[in-house]
Amino acid sequence: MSVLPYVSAAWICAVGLYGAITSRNLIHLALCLTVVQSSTYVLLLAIGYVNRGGAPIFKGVKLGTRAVDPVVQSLTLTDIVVSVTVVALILALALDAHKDAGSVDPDTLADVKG
Amino acid sequence: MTLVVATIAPLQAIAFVLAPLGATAVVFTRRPLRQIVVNGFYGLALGVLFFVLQAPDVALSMIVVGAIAYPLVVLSAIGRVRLRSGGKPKGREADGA
Amino acid sequence: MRLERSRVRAVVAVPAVAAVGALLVWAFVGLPDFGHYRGPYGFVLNRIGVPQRHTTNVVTAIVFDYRGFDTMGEEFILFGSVLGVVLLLRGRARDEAEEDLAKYTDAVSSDLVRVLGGLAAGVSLLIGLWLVSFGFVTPGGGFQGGVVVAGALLLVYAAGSFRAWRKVSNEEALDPLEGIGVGGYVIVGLAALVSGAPFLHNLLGPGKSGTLFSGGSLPFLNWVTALEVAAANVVLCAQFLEQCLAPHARKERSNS
Amino acid sequence: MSWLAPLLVVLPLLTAAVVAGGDHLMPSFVQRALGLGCGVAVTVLAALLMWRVEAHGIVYWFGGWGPRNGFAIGIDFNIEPLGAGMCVVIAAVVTVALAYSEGYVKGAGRPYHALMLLALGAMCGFALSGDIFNMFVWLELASTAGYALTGFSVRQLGPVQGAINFAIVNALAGYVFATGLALLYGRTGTLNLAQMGATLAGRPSGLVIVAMTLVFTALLTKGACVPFHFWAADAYAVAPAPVCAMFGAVMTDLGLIGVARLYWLVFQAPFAGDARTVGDLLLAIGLATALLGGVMALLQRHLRRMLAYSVICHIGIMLTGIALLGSKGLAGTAVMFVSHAGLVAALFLATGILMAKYGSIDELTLHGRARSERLLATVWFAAALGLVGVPYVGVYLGHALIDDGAAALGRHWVQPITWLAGVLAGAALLRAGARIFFGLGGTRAGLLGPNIDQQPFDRDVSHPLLLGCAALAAALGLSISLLPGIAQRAESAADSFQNRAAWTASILHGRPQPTRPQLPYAIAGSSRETIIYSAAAFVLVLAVAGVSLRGLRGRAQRLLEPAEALKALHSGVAGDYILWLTIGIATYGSIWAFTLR
Repeated sequence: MSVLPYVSAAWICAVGLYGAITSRNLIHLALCLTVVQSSTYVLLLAIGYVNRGGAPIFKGVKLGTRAVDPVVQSLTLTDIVVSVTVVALILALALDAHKDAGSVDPDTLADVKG
Repeated sequence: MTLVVATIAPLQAIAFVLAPLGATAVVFTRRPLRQIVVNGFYGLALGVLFFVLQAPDVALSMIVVGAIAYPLVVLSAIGRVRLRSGGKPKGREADGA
Repeated sequence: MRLERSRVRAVVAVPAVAAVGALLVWAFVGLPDFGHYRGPYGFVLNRIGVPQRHTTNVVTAIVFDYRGFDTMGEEFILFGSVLGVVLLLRGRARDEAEEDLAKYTDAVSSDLVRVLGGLAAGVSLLIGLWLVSFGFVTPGGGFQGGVVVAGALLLVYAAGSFRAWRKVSNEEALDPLEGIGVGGYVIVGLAALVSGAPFLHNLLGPGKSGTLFSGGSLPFLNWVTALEVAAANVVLCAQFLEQCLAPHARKERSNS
Repeated sequence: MSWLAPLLVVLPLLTAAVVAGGDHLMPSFVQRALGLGCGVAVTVLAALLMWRVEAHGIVYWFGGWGPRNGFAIGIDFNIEPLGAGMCVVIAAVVTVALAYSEGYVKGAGRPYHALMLLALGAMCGFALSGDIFNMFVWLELASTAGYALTGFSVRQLGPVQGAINFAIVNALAGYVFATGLALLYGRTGTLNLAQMGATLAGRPSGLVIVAMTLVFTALLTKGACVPFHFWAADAYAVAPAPVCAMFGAVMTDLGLIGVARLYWLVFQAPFAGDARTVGDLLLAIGLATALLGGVMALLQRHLRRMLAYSVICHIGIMLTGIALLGSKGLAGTAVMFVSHAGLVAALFLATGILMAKYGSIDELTLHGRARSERLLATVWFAAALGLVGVPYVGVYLGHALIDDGAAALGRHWVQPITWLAGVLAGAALLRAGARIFFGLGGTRAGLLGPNIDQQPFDRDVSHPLLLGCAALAAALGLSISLLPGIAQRAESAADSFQNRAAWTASILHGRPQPTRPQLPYAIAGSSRETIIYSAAAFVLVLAVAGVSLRGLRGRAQRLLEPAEALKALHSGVAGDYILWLTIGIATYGSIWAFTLR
């Protein structure tokens, strides 16, 4: 079925969100965030795919050969870099929090209140 | 959505099933140390998926990031948290209660 | 009370997440069927990319030329996050960590492991450099190659020589390299501006398609990116590793 | 002169690279001077650019990749007075913040200055960009710098916790934006906003509705609107004063210009017939945000949390201006943005002075302790009254234009709500000022809850410099309503901002923008309604401040229960905030799904 790719992306996004909401550990939470973001990679690449298309690399291939969309690939590359940086920053903050409170559980850490 | 059956190659179908399974496993592995291992497999599954979607550049990035950058950073973080928690009851948080 | 709250959250989350999932599925119905994408942006670039830019990898042409401005932003995101991690982790325990780490001894003393590790590091370094240099011909490029180069340097650590690793991850050397990496990207762009062309305009000719000299300014942008990515990753990993090791070192010292 | 546009982004980024990369090679004062000089230079360049595009806007294509046969293949900046004006304010605020830092966070070292400059470049890029993915990149860069700036200089738990919530919620918002962007790309096959609008024109669909929900939700999260606002107070409470000033004055408002640009270049096209349906939900979100911000501000005793909610309140009012979907409303938002930026920056900088001098920014702890601070008190009260909008002072002109926009639409009930929200936030600030500077009221107040003050940091501070920066920002914010010609210019700029046909023609086909006539330099008059509302607001703000200073007595105490419940919602737990984000997306998405079909 041709809907499988999109269902797959929606599922990854939903399950990642659920994990992030219920997470009791900041390190776990950071990885859940990368799962949510990975749904955008799957979505983008699924959108840009063309049946029987080759990779958008024209070495030894005649120009004008059917190829998949290269733009989604460059967008995904940028997205991946963004996700690495976010994970690194959240983990750095989690380590700081752990140094102070001896815990990485967001529920225990919730000390700032409105 | 029109019914277009069998326009999706078997290999792609497998990869498209494996990816969400991997994501689910990552989310429900609540112990960070195991989670990072599972996450490595998930990264690999995504890499394969991207490869069969004709995106070798992205597949390469995903594998490089999933195999080098994430594990290193996360493992050091876990190591740090475990070490500081020591044998105290708080230690279970490092593993995810 | 706390526990209860997290349980309530887990229950409320199910319908909320399901609703968002339903919205997403509703939206996906409006997308073209899988494998029937109609473009046109990517297809236009597939058609004009190689003749105009003489890079056989159109993705690289997009990353460094058609949408090179995005990539500049992306480099700075990486740069900014490394600065942020340094600010957060270094700012606090610098002195304590410095002192402890100076006394840290190498954990692995087997020469065989060291030689093998060094060999592996050398091989991955070569792979990384290969990925960088052929990125605009075949898959790969500054980002992927840069991460692999950083990984190679990390193998030095894995092979057991923490002191050698400290030498490699010396921030006095890495900071300027990183600065040159991101700054170089901007300067290539500014060069075009100074010569009267739009920012990041590809000044040099397109070169010969399929060779290392294809793509005009692309190779420069590619190499500065690789430099930035490699340096950034080494700094990032070094920061986290030191966080992890400093207490180890202290423990070791008190044991002996 | 179009070459000025890339410089606004590139100059701060390059300076950041030099400052951070040359850390071991140059003395610290050179680094600081470079940062400050760069801020001043960008302010001047942005002002020049704004002056250049006053007659008509221009389009700048990066790499020279202009459109081919009417199809965009590169990245463009749409330069018009509103975006360029925003850059002027952004650069000015960052410059003042950097100058203030000279006397406040001297020891912070290079990452601090470099990160402030990265944020500056990223915000300018976002304000000008006409490409959806490019907007995403700048948004992420600004946020990345923000996470680190919030969490640093932190010696205790609170700050880290605030920074973590900030990072998690905003990172998720970024992914939500990326998903919406992917949907739009899949549907239209382009990333250029004008091209997207042209492709979608007259073709609404479920996909477009969901994509609009996702990108607007993401931007409203960055802009701290209900129910995505939770992170803001946590983050502002803990960041250093100059960073707070930057966040509150300009970074939060980025989400709003994003909403405006995306609406008028993209979503106006498919929903042309249902514009009010789109606008009404935004209007409801705006008013709810404004009221919630006002009420929550009254319930705070921690000055920076109070200010954070005051920012949320005014963000709501500004979103209301946009949601009226007319040139008057948008102009009002633009003018209010300028004056609000100055006033809020001044107030945040003032809290820094209190913190440095008295080691606390808790309203009750500081009770009567700053009696000798005549100048600081003047700045505080002037800025607080400016935020209420006393006739011809501070945000008054913005309110007046939004009032006109609401009246033109026949929605007269919008006006009292926006004024009331401003009154509540202003009353909180006046009450705090009266306690701190005059020692009025008691040292206990049941409404406000326990002290959550942080420990002070030791710093050697230079008070005249700090006070000067705060006073300068306040003076700029107060005087905007009396700047001759600003109302007419904002309206004409808003008019051209909303002209999708003209922008599409000039972006995709290279046609020049229509030239706008030279406008007079006159102070705009305002409607009778506005003058009445403004005067009433002045009276009311004093009354509310007085009542809340005295505390609630008798039957009025019943009001405490809902207030406590409201406060309890702001739990500080990241999971709760993500849940609210999810619920918000689901709710707004379903509302639009049912009303727009």
